[in-house]
Amino acid sequence: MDWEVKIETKLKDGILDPQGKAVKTGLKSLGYNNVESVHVGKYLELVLENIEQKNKAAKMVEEMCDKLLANPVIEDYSYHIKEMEG
Amino acid sequence: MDWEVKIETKLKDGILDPQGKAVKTGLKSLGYNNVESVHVGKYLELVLENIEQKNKAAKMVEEMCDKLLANPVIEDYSYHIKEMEG
Amino acid sequence: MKAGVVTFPGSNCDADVFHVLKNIFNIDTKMIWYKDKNIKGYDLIVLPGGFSYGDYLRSGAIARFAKVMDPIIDFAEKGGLVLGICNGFQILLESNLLPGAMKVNDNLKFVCKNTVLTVINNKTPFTNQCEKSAAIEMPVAHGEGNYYIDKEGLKELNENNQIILKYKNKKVNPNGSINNIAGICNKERNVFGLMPHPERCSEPLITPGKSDGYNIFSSIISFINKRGGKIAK
Amino acid sequence: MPNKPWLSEGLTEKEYEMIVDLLDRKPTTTELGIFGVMWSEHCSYKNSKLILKNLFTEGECVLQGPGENAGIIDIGDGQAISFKIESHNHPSAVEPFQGAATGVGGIIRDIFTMGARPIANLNSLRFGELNNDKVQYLFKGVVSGISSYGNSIGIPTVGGEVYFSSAYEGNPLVNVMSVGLLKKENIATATAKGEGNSVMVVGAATGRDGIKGASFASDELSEDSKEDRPAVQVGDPFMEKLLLEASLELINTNSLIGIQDMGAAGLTSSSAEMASRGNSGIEIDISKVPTREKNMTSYEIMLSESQERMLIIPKKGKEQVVKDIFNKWDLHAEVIGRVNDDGMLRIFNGEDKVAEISAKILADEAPEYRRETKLPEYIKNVNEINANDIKSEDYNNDLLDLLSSPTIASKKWVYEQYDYMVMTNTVVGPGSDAAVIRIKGKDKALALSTDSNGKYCYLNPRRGAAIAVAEAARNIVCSGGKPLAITDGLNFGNPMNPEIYWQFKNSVEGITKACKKLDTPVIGGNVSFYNESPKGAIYPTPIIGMVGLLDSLKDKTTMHFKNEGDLIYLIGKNVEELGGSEYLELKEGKVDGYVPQLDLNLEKRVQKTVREAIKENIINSAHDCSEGGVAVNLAESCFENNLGVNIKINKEISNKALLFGESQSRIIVSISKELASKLENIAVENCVPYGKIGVVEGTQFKFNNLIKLDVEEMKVKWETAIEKKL
Ligand SMILES: Nc1ncnc2c1ncn2[C@@H]1O[C@H](COP(=O)(O)OP(=O)(O)O)[C@@H](O)[C@H]1O
Ligand SMILES: [Mg+2]
Repeated sequence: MDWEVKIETKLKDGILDPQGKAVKTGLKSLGYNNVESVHVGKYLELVLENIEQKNKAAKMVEEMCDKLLANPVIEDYSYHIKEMEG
Repeated sequence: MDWEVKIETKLKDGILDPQGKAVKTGLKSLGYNNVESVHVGKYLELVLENIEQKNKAAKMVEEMCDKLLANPVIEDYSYHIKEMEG
Repeated sequence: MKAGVVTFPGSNCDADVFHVLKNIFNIDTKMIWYKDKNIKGYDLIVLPGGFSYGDYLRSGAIARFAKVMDPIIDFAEKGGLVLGICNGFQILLESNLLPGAMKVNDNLKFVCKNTVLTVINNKTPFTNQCEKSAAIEMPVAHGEGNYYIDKEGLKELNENNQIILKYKNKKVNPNGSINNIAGICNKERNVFGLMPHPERCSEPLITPGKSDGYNIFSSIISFINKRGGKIAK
Repeated sequence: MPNKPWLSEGLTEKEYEMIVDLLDRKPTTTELGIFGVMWSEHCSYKNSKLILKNLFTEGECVLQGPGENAGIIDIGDGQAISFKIESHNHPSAVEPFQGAATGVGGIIRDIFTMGARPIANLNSLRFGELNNDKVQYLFKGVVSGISSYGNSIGIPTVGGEVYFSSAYEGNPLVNVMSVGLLKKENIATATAKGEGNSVMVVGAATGRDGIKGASFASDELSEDSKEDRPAVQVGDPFMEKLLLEASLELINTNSLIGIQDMGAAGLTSSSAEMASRGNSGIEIDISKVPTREKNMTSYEIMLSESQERMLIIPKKGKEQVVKDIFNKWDLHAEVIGRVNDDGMLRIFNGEDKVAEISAKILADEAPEYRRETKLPEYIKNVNEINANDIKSEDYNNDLLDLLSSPTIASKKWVYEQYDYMVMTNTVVGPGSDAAVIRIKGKDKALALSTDSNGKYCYLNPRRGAAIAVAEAARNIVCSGGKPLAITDGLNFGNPMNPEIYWQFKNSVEGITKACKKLDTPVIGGNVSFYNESPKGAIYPTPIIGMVGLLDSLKDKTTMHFKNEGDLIYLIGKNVEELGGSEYLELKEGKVDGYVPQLDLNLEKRVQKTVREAIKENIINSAHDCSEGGVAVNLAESCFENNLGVNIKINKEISNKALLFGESQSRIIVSISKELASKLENIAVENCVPYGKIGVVEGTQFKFNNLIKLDVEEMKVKWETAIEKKL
């Protein structure tokens, strides 16, 4: 089975996020004063092929995140896995 | 009411995604041969304060994406809005 | 003594360090290909600056898994001298040879300019020819040089005198790094990573009057010569 | 096929008829697409060829003139320099970051295609006024695009220029020049020869990006340009770095007949041009081209402008050498066809033939048009500017205002985003007159500069273009070099407009005249027409990129004052001229007046004087006097070392012209007292007017009794002006 994986990474709470800060300033200067906080991270979309069980795919995703896709020193990540259609 | 907003941007179909390509190569070289495709985009988390209706918040998010958060020439975006707890 | 400079796919300051070691210091220097698994006989390994694999994900993240990194980690663990400049520093962080992580510069822009630094610790293989507390000048050129480490980590760095170089003050800090940190070493003092580029200021010709990078390399060479070309331990 | 199939390919009905005539049948869809791009302005130069023929292209140092991917000059010791400028204006208007980035990638490929290792880039930029969100967006995006691509690939961006004027609002100019070093014996050419030789495609896979980019560049920008989205390409500097290293490694093995980058019109133009140059034909099976996307049609594969690809003709039996080298760098290298000897470009999709056209017809037989010219109306209304026409209260304020106008202000905000030091050859980086790049292992260096003043060219294209050449040469001389040769980036509006074509023709004449006189041939360049937005055409902007040689590193000279007590001399003559000046525009909001005179004989002698003085090793700084006049140029020389000046000039002209007039052929130098008489002798020998105008002293800027300011205050204004506007 093939899996569609979506991963989000972002800086851990408490670590200053320069990009988030800049985006917030940008939004405020456009007049969006309701914006309270902004965090910017990365979004990854993967397709994993030929893995039989969802939990195997999940394990693989976690491994990939821990090793490469996120930096555990400063980043958290979350992910969703869905079976591919078609 | 306050809203938690999550936004993902990614390159439109057909536009070269060097980041995705590089990450895919990286994952393959780590032995993750089930990885079929990788796309990399941006992930944003915002908090919007004091907006009464969800659809008003949604409209604002779309506006912000069109104007600043995504680059409409090369990127698509999607978002989710949720009422803040607490 | 023999030095090796690693070329990762996309490295672009490899030739620059090579030039300094080989032509300015007349050291036997070899380029090391990122797929090499065998790196015997070196006294110094340099991970050069530039970009590896385009650095699209995070600087140094993919390079850290290049084949050559296993023997380099091994070399470092046995006490071999490893110098990581700019992207090389980022790779050392990603591979946990040094603690902490790199974020994008505070102003989100790539920055290329000369910076004024203070030598915090001159009792290392990399700074023994520098004066302590001296203000030196070296250029930086990076987009992700905003060094971060958590509180305990920072405390440990301080307690062990692992902070070697700092930007002189907050005003001249080009990237927003914590405590103005510009370069650190490991506890054992044989692995050194720094954001500034010593190889860009080792020749009076191109940086008249400001050749402070020269002292970094001459420190390394003098250390190795004293040690007799043998790896410690 | 639709009713008027030529329309969607940007061809005229006449051209379509020509095609039917040449083929003796109706073209297929793919063929028509191929004609569309090959006969587009961008590829065929159909509207400019006849004019460009008049350029001065010969000189002792020229090894390769116009006609290849880039020109080449000889710098002695068996070494040569390849350089060229290229525009990426329209892509940058639509997507500034990627547009500029891929512009950098494209010109770099032109250089290493010649067998040269790129060692320096320059960029020449024009934007609207900075007080506009859209302009700021374009400006920031373009700068970070150039920075991102150039820094990542590891080629220093060492110089350039940025002007801001409403004439470029909506149609910014992004011209990038790249300079490479090669051994004479390694010169590569873009030729396909030898029946049966393989044709290989190397580098990135082909996607649907940038289809018809060449025709896009040959059209005006309109409101629907946003719809040209598929034309946006994303650059991959990492891929290009690998391609660069692999290509140079390959060229060194002497295994090639020819190599050509795929720029505008991709596979189509590279194959047709290579075949045509070698009087051969090429057959390609597009089903063998590695693609990035599924189900691409032959039309798409032939017209894709995916970046970071090259076409290669290896010598017989050397295919494996190519594959081995490219595989080492993790790049594709596929045989996709062969060279034939009947001159036809034949495209197959597997067994099916989808196109068959003579390569010569495509590459060399596009129609050539001599367009109509007409003296523009506005030129008739250009008025002489009298100093009294400009109202001014206080010259202190005027000078501060000029220093903080974005066009004159420090470009630090821009160049600090560029890695200008990588490769460790940058002896003089951005911020002085010309950049100086040493050649490792030799006691010599290159001096590099780009120049063009669009206002001058608007008011008087012929003189303005000549001034651009003269100024570029002056910059080289001030840095210690001897001007050698130029590349020209010709940016204009719509050539169908006779007034625009008049600007174009006159500009080229001006360049030709100056190049002849200064003995700096044109070895290549680029034409970019249709630079218009709904508000009208840009200023005619012929950008001159010049390369000079320092035959010893000790000649290196910067514009900065160095020692308290040094005397300041002005070599050249102050004339009562305020036309086209920054001062006039600042104070009166006008672009008007007679452009400063240019006496090329005097120019030559002024340059010779300064060059001789530098060779004698007697002067401590030299700075070409340009936008903003003497006052601004003196100020710029004060900043680096925070030194003041005390200037006393006997005035024969108005205060305004003296301070801010932009008379040509002037260079300001500083020199120690003891050596001053030597300088005077050199000037006298060369029959050049000169004047001792003051002394380097203190930390204040004093000019007659007209200006008195703290250098520090001026410097802060000048350095922070651009940042403050953003
Ligand atoms: N303004 C010009 N002056 C001189 N030569 C020019 C000019 N414009 C183009 N050329 C020459 O014409 C040839 C084709 O140019 P161009 O189409 O820009 O090259 P490319 O295919 O690399 O983009 C080149 O050799 C170039 O140097
Ligand atoms: Mg070309």
